[in-house]
Amino acid sequence: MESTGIVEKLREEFPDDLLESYEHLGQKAVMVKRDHIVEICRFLRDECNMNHLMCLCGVDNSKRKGPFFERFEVVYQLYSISQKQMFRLRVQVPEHDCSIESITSLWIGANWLERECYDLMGINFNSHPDQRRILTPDDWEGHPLRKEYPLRGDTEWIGYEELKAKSRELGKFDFYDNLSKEKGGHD
Amino acid sequence: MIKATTVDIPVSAGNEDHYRLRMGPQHPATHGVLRVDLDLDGETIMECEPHVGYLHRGFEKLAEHRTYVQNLVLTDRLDYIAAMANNVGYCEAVEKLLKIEVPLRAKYLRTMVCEMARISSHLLWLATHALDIGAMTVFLYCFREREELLELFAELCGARLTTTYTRLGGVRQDVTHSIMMKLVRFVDAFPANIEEYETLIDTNRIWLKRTVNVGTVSARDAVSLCLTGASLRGSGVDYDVRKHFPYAAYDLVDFEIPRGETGDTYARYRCRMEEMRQSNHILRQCIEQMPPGPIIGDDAPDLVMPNKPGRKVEVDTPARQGLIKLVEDRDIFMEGDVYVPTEVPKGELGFYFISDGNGSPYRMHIRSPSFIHIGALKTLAKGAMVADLIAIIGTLDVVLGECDR
Amino acid sequence: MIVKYKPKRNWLQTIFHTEILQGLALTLSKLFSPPITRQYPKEKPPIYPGFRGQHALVRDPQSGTAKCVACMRCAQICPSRCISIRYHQEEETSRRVMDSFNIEALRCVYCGYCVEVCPVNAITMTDIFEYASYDRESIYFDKEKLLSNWDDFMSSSTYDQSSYVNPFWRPRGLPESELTAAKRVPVPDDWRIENQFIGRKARSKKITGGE
Amino acid sequence: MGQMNNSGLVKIQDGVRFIPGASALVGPLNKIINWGRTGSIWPVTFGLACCAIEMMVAGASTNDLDRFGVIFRASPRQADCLILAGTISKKMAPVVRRVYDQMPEPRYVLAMGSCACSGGVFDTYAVVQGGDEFLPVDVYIPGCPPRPEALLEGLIKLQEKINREQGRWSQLV
Repeated sequence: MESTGIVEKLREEFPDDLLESYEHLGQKAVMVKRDHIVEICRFLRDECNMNHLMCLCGVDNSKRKGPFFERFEVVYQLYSISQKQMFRLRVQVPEHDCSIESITSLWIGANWLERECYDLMGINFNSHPDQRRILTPDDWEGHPLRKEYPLRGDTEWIGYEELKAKSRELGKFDFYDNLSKEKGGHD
Repeated sequence: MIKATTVDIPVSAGNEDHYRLRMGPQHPATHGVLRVDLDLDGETIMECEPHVGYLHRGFEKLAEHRTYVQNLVLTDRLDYIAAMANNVGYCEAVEKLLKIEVPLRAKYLRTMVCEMARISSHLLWLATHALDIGAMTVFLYCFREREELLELFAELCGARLTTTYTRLGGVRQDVTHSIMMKLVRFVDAFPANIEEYETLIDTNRIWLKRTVNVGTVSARDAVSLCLTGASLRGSGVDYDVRKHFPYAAYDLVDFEIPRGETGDTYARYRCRMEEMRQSNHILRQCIEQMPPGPIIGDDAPDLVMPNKPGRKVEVDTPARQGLIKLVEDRDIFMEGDVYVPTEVPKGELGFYFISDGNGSPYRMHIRSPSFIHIGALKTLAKGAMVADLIAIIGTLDVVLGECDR
Repeated sequence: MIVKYKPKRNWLQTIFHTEILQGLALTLSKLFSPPITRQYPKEKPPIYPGFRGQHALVRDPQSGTAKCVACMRCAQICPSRCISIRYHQEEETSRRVMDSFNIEALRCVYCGYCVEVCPVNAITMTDIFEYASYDRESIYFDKEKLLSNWDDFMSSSTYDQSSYVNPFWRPRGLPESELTAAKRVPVPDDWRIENQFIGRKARSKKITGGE
Repeated sequence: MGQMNNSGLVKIQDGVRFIPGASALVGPLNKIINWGRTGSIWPVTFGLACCAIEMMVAGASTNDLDRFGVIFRASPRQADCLILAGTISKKMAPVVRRVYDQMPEPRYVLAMGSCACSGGVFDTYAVVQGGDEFLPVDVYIPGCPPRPEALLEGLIKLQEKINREQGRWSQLV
């Protein structure tokens, strides 16, 4: 009951941004445009008491179809600890301008979640304080969770290639041979 | 030469007097392969930059290429200290997505193994946390009890750590009388063991000096940092998934949620000790209330799930017929998304599933508590001493397998 | 419930270090309790039925070879894709005949799915966990090695050869009639649903409910 | 007779060298040194993933590793054995190699568990498919994770291997 109230409040406050609202398996969700995501999140946090950010993740929509689907999607899962209700925001992000406003100003904990989303899905977060790769190495190519990225990766990471070359090089080294050479030199 | 280990970290304000210290990934006190870059002024931490990803294994990508049943095996390796709790969390999520009913006995069994996992995880936390701070004896005592629990897991499902115990719609194996007798003995003896640990460290002045007022986080900050589990409850926020979204049989047993007031390392330590007592209490209730009945539901899918709905698989055994009926009668693979949180020993473990009607998830996102807790390390460690960093990492109770996924 | 915080210490306790002396007394008392260390190579750990250890192919006592019918279910369910089976179809009977059966045991995750889905109880996991080796090749099991694993296991254990795979690897939740014949071997009393463990409270509730 | 090299040793075959006329001395000395090495395998405290927990259990009270003279050292400089306990991700691999490079000779590598041996279930973009891609692994311990006793068995296997060694020290005499 309460969650529908939230949907109505949202519709009153942001009439242009709301695309669709639905309920699946008892969980309320809305699909919104990305333009005012920080304002919507602030509204939900302050006015509707949704103070706990449960989950933030990116989704690649390229292999499923829907009326409002763009290429990417960012899913925010919010929870109100005092009122015990969950609420999901799904924000569509188009491929050509793959960016969305960061919500680190509202939740400090969103910092790493957004970095992870950038790392694995390649969605840029504007005004993010420190947007770098987090799980993969800094010079990794590609974003692994995109659908076109193969499971085993398309190109080998350069750092690992270097490592294998180095270990091949070091594998040729013979400790005892070198030792005798050194000894011979001294003799 | 090799870039991953030598990437320079932005140092605060470029202060040349500050000393930069790189700790990890090979460090005995980082609980795995966490790397922390510190910017020090004397012994005070001016800036702290944790680096994760040294155990990134591509769970979420791999899950998209395996069926729901096969992915259960992956969840063992998430939080490998409490694999049972992950199994239960995963199965609860998939069951909600596929609308599978679980019989009552299976619910009780799940609650039981969850709490056993919680105790074993907290014991490991206490052991390593105490070892880092300098109390070696606690380490040896904790592993003594933990070993009993692991041997019980081995007897229950054949493996000590990576259990793969739950099944969609139930659990794999029923408990035998000998397991339950051993568990009863454990439950009776355990409170005395907790008192042993407390005798050693609870009032010990070294322990107090190392934990009181270290890594303090206020309730407001804790919520803003998205902390969960004992790290959040130590600050006094009353949030436990077991009470807020009762899963398994948690709404049928009676237990309390311990929480602290001050939000420092000592309060979190007290919370976890109290949680162990509560888990023991839940275990005792599970043993007393264990109902009779089947351990897996009638509509549970077979292990070999088809990849596409309606795709006929060769029927060469009668056992297979159950599955064919299931897929045809009920549309178990429907489109939609679901987020199901569960309370694992570390905090809130959430699974976010998107199903597009195939036998494997379209997208599986794991909200892992450790990942967010390490993210909070930066805020918690700022202004602390170098030696306190070990205590703070310990008190957050992180496990890197779950953090990096 | 709010946990109790730091206990207060009076000046006498502070001077005499009572809490540290208590801890020392505890550790000293452990000196006189029996040790719990297992002397491993001499003393083996307890292994319970259903342990997921080394793989084996059950040797059929009648034919002397593997029971496998090459239904490929184990290869299909394996999460780490470590089982590979080759088979050909016989012309007249159109039965499948297994040619080769390989398990790359170093890739295996020991989940036990393969044993559970096997309709004829051909593949199984044994109690053996001590098979470390100096090279990778010797832990790549082919058919002959898997069969000899079974022989080794049977000669060293006390299990009954015909019913080892049951009851630990029986699929749960299916009624007895839907199980294949091989899986329908009777289970021990302890594992039967009529004899399952029931809690004290649940039992009394059942009695009152019956009345 | 084999061929003489600069240091006065006789090379009989690849890797085996003798001090001329000293074989009566070398045999027992080999045994003594190998015995010393087998009784003091010091691994680095280096856990990667799940197997590290079982490694800790092996070092804790129930399976006391100290009985074998195995003492975990935190610094690779003081260690002579590297236990690869867990999944090696590609980001971690250079670090593992660096730890190995810092260890003094003679050094040994144990691959513990499926992931360290061959990548295990994680056949993905981020995981090294086996520690032997960049390290010389001496003993492979299968299991996911192996029981602590299996690790002990692996260490015993390693001790046997060390016992069979000969001639590696003779250069230093």
